[in-house]
Amino acid sequence: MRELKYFQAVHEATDLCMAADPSVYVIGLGVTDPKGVFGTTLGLEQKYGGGRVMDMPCAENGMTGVVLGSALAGMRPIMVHQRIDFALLAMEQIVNQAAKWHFMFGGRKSAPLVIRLLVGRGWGQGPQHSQSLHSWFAHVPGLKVVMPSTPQDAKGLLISAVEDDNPVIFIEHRWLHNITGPVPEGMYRAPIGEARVLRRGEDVSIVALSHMALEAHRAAQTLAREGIEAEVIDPRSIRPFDERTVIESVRRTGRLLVADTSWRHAGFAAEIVARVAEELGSRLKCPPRRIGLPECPTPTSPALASEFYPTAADIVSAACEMVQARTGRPAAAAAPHFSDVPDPSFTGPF
Amino acid sequence: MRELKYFQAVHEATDLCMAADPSVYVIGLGVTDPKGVFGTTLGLEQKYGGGRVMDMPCAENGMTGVVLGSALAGMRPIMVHQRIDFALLAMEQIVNQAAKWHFMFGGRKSAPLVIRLLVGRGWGQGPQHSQSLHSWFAHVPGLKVVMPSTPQDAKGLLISAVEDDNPVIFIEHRWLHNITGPVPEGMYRAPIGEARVLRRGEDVSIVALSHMALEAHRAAQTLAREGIEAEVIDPRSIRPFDERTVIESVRRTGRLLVADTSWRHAGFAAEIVARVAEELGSRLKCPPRRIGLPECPTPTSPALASEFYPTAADIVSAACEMVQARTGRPAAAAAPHFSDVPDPSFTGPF
Amino acid sequence: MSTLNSVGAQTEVQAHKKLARRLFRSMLRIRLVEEGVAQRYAEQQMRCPVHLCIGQEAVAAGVCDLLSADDQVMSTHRAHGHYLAKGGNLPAMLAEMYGKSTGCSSGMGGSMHLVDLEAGFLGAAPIVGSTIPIAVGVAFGSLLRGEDRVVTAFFGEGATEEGAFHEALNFAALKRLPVLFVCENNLYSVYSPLSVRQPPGREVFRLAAGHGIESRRGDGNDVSEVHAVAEEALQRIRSGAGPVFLEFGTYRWREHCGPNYDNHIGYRTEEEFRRWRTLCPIERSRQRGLEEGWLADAEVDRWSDEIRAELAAAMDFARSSPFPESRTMLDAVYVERKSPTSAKRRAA
Amino acid sequence: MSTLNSVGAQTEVQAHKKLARRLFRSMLRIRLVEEGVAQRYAEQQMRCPVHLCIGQEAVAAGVCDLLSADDQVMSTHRAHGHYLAKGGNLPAMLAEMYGKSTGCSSGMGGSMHLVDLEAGFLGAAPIVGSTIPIAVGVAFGSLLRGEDRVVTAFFGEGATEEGAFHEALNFAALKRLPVLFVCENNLYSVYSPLSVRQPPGREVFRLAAGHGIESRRGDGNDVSEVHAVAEEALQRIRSGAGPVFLEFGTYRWREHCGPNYDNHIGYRTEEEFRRWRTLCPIERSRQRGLEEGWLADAEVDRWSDEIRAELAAAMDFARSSPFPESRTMLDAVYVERKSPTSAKRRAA
Ligand SMILES: Cc1ncc(C[n+]2csc(CCOP(=O)(O)OP(=O)(O)O)c2C)c(N)n1
Ligand SMILES: Cc1ncc(C[n+]2csc(CCOP(=O)(O)OP(=O)(O)O)c2C)c(N)n1
Ligand SMILES: [Mg+2]
Ligand SMILES: [Mg+2]
Repeated sequence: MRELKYFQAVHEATDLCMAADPSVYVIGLGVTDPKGVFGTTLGLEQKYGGGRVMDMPCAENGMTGVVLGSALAGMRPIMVHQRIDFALLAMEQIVNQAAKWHFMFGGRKSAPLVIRLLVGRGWGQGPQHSQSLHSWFAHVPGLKVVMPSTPQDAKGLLISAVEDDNPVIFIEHRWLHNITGPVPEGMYRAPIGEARVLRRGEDVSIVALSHMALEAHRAAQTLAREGIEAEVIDPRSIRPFDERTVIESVRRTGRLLVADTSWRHAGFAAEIVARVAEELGSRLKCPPRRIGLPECPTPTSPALASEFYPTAADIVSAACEMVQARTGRPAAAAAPHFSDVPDPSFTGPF
Repeated sequence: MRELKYFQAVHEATDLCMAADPSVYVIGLGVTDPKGVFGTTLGLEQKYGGGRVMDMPCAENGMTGVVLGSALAGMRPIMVHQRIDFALLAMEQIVNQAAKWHFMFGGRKSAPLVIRLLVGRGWGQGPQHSQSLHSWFAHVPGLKVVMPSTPQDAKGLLISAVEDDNPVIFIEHRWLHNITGPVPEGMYRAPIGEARVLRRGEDVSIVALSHMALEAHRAAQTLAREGIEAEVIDPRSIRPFDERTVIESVRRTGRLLVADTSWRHAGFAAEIVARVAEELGSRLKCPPRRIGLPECPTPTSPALASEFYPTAADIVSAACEMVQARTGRPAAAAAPHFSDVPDPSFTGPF
Repeated sequence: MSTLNSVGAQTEVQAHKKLARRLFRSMLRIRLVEEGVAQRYAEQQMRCPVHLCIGQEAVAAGVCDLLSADDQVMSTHRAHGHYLAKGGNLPAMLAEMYGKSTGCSSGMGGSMHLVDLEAGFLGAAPIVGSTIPIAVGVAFGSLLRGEDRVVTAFFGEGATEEGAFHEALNFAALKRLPVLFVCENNLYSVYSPLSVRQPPGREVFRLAAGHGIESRRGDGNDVSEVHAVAEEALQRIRSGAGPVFLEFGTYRWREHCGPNYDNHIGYRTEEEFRRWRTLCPIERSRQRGLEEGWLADAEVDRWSDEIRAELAAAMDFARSSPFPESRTMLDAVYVERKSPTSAKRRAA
Repeated sequence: MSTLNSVGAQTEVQAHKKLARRLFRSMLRIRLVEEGVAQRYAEQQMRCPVHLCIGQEAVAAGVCDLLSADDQVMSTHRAHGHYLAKGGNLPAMLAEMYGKSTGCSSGMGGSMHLVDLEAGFLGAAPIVGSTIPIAVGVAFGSLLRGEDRVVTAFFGEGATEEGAFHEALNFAALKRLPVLFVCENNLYSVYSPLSVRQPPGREVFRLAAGHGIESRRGDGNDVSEVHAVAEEALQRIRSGAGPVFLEFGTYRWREHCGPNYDNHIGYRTEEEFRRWRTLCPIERSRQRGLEEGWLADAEVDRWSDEIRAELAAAMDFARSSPFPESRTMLDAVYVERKSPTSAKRRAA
């Protein structure tokens, strides 16, 4: 199958949805600019015109209300906030209004809108440009929340999100935009609410969200060399959440390791652990574990990036401990001086 | 010991803090009005003057920034939002700014502020006046989050919160304001980050937040009549969270039942279950359970209140199931027609 | 020529009278419904917060008279008058307040979440300021779809303190959207007077002017002035000249939330209330009608009877309707897509 | 009399010259530091987003010259100039950009989170608009404490689109707070021109006027005009007349974020950039200095050498400083209370 980068997959999904339905439009700070939100909206204004792809004032709260209103009027907006951190300004409109619109008017009107939220990371994004607050949205009935980890799912889930008549939060991790993977041509949908098993294995179930799914996949390869077969599951959607796939997996492996892109405390990893504990209780071979960020805001110094962000190596050592195999961290490949970028092509200032 | 109502305890704590420290001031919509935020700020303007107890414009976001700025200038503000739902407008200032101020400037300046957030319930508060989003705040490093369930702890924790040099979120459930309990005189502190064991028991540990602690206590009494001794724990603080008290309790009882005032999915109850599962794993006698709201916004119709809000009866039947005793719901005391008020004195319009 | 002129003048006079009578009846209907709600409220069967608009009827009546069913209205916690004036279904409104399945929001929303899509009343919600950008978005969406309609956002002066208000105004001005912003300045936000919320001497409508938006203030207790000012505004908006902001001074008679009077509790004076009571929009209109001869007291009585009968029937409907089944609350969270376009798209 | 007068006039001329030289040197220092940062940035050792203010130096220099160390300043993502002009520590700023423990925020914040409490630079943060209400709060808190100081909030014209800006202005006007709002209108928010964000023909400073706040606009590339306008504003503020809003037109020369020029990527024209370049605030000031005789080219060279030496030393300090230890990030989250007042209060 043809390979695309994640950002290209997001772009292609947007393009196809716009071609298929004239009510789909794209709005957000910078969606028409020369960077095109890390390439995801590049050229769409030229193709569909300024009436369908448009910049906006710096007013996240009000503009989310505007976007909601336009959805009530029959449009299908795709709104983009370049960081979740900026969308904190818009929580009222997202959570009180959009999420509840259908409910609070007794189902008379739905609010079909997609809000793309980007999780920043690297090159000193620091405390206010890197939060991964997906668990907040997952807590809110009325929203659907997806956070695909592969180009194929990015495309399939964005198409599903745009076609969904409910408000859908679509979370993209900045370190996924440049990964490459097979992406089918044309319109296809990834179902919202179904997990994807990225890798089969019998020894431990690693449930990993967004960018951590990538790290988990890497970890699984290392683990395989140590004789440990990890099953890697990307929930893809955290509301609705496909607990069956996770629980069936853990029922087989008896071990659950969850890796999240956010803080552990009161984060979504807790929900995954809780679901499994409620269902499988004492049938686990060892206590479940969570991997997440240390309980502090994101430090800016590049020297602290490797302390702050867990990686495949952390997943490997946790998994090793859980199966009571060798617990040593596998020798890391010659580490770059700083761990604040995913690859050498990722440089500042952004 | 002298008995006070919860709202009086909040009032007394505020009064004492204001008397002890001239930099403490109170600000919020309606704090000076004839209702005085359900009595909690009544008369304070008269006592301390309009320069220390003040109303404000309808501008939750900006005013939270103002309050933060005043804290940086050396004041110790107590801000009140009459509903958490309104504070959704202020998430940016609370989470990006106040929570991170000390961290992001390398500890050069702290932001000693208290934000009182009220959880609405009853008399048709409906979808936008009744959310209990404490788990959001608990997720954020830099904040402390308390939600006392007794008058004594309301006073002790509010004093601790005001004296704390960090931003503290103080969550009050509307159905607690009128409960009565012993409250010591004078200044005393309840430590932030220590759970309170409300009742000792050996059969099941019920960890219950805010108003659910009250329901859990009621449930425990019913359970005792059935021969089941429940331990009831009010965490009081959910960031920092006193996992030791909970884990030690469950280690003894072997059973964990968590009751939260919010939705289960991605809520704080998941964190409690996860902590216990990580620590005690397969040593539990039965799978842990959570009680929370059904996964929908709050319906307004009084007829749906009893369907929406879990009560002591739900805790009783869950606990019975867990200890494999009789599982029937105990005959409820002659139920009022509507379950949308805590007691007959609680009438609309608010 | 002179004959024609006088015929024209006569027609105009007739039209004026007809309009004045229509506005009067619209206000009267709002008043009587609100009073009916207030009366029944004490029975504690309408178990949700209600924000009555008694005293403020002229703004709703005067503005909504100028709107077609296709024009859209959005409002706030204090929405009853706007809903009724825009043609919202009365029985469904009352049933909503009683939390019944026949309510306009199927009992999910209560008094603070009114809706009547057929009447072009798109929704009301009680978070101060938040429906203003949504209303602007409806206008924007309509524009994108090539639909020709005006969207009116009603709100109180408290809402102009919220950032959302300003963000909405900036966008409406930027895109020259067909939005009528109607601010009912009743001097209070709950119990808080303007003096603790906005700088002295800076009139509310100046805020809109700051955004470059055409703005005016008028007497919100004079329904013909409201109508005249709104008519001019709507002409301007329909001509494509962009949004207009109107501030109407008015006064709420009863407590912020609930059915009672509360002048004794101390946030405002009985005297202030009495002064405003003499400016009752309905009484002023009645006086003028009697003077100008387009109204007779007998007619007022007849209309009152008609409205009371309508209200009684609506109350009966509301009170006898069933409560929603518990399943409905979970069913109402999400919509599953059933629209034909999606089927078509999926087939493609 | 005439002798006295002429002595007075002479003193005034001297003072003017001294001021002009000071402002020039302040701008020059900002420029050279920013250019130094730009040059070093390519080495990829300053690993955080930097927003250079090259081209906009006059606003920082002209305003901050009028502030005492006790007056407070807050800023945004584009803070280097404000920090330096307010007397912020240069080595600590550079060390912060390098993520070092000796940085002004101990490496936790980077270029977007500058602070120097001794200099009265209370903090900068990159969420657009958010530091404006915080600055207003600092003024409010100071007022409550009976302290006499002016707080200046610097921000871009993009920030005036945020609701937080309006909420802050309303409160500042309501309480007549001693706040100087300084908007640097550089025509762009990232790559977005004003035309897609604000209505045509509505000048930015009109927004503040709408709030009833005294407001003016000035040439942000003319440091003496900035100084004069700000001086008048500060006099007014210090007299207790409440806040003032100033809009200064200016232009950023380099890319929004980062060290390079980006006129080729398409969001603005090379021609527009060139036009603004001829309005370089430093060059204009230099020309005037040469004409008016308060500056000599030799002196500019000497100052440049001084500043370059200072910069080189600061760079050395920053580059040779150690990185923070990993423990520091967890230690910096909360403060444990050590203040004597609390001990006293606890004992009580
Ligand atoms: C964001 C928000 N803050 C506070 C409230 C509480 N509240 C409900 S109605 C109201 C008064 C608003 O005043 P105004 O806009 O003038 O409307 P009025 O009640 O006078 O019609 C307030 C503050 C709310 N609903 N939403
Ligand atoms: C709330 C928020 N929205 C968006 C951004 C992204 N952003 C960073 S700087 C900037 C430009 C702001 O423009 P302006 O205020 O004019 O300042 P300038 O960069 O021109 O100095 C934007 C949009 C942000 N940091 N915060
Ligand atoms: Mg009002
Ligand atoms: Mg700008």
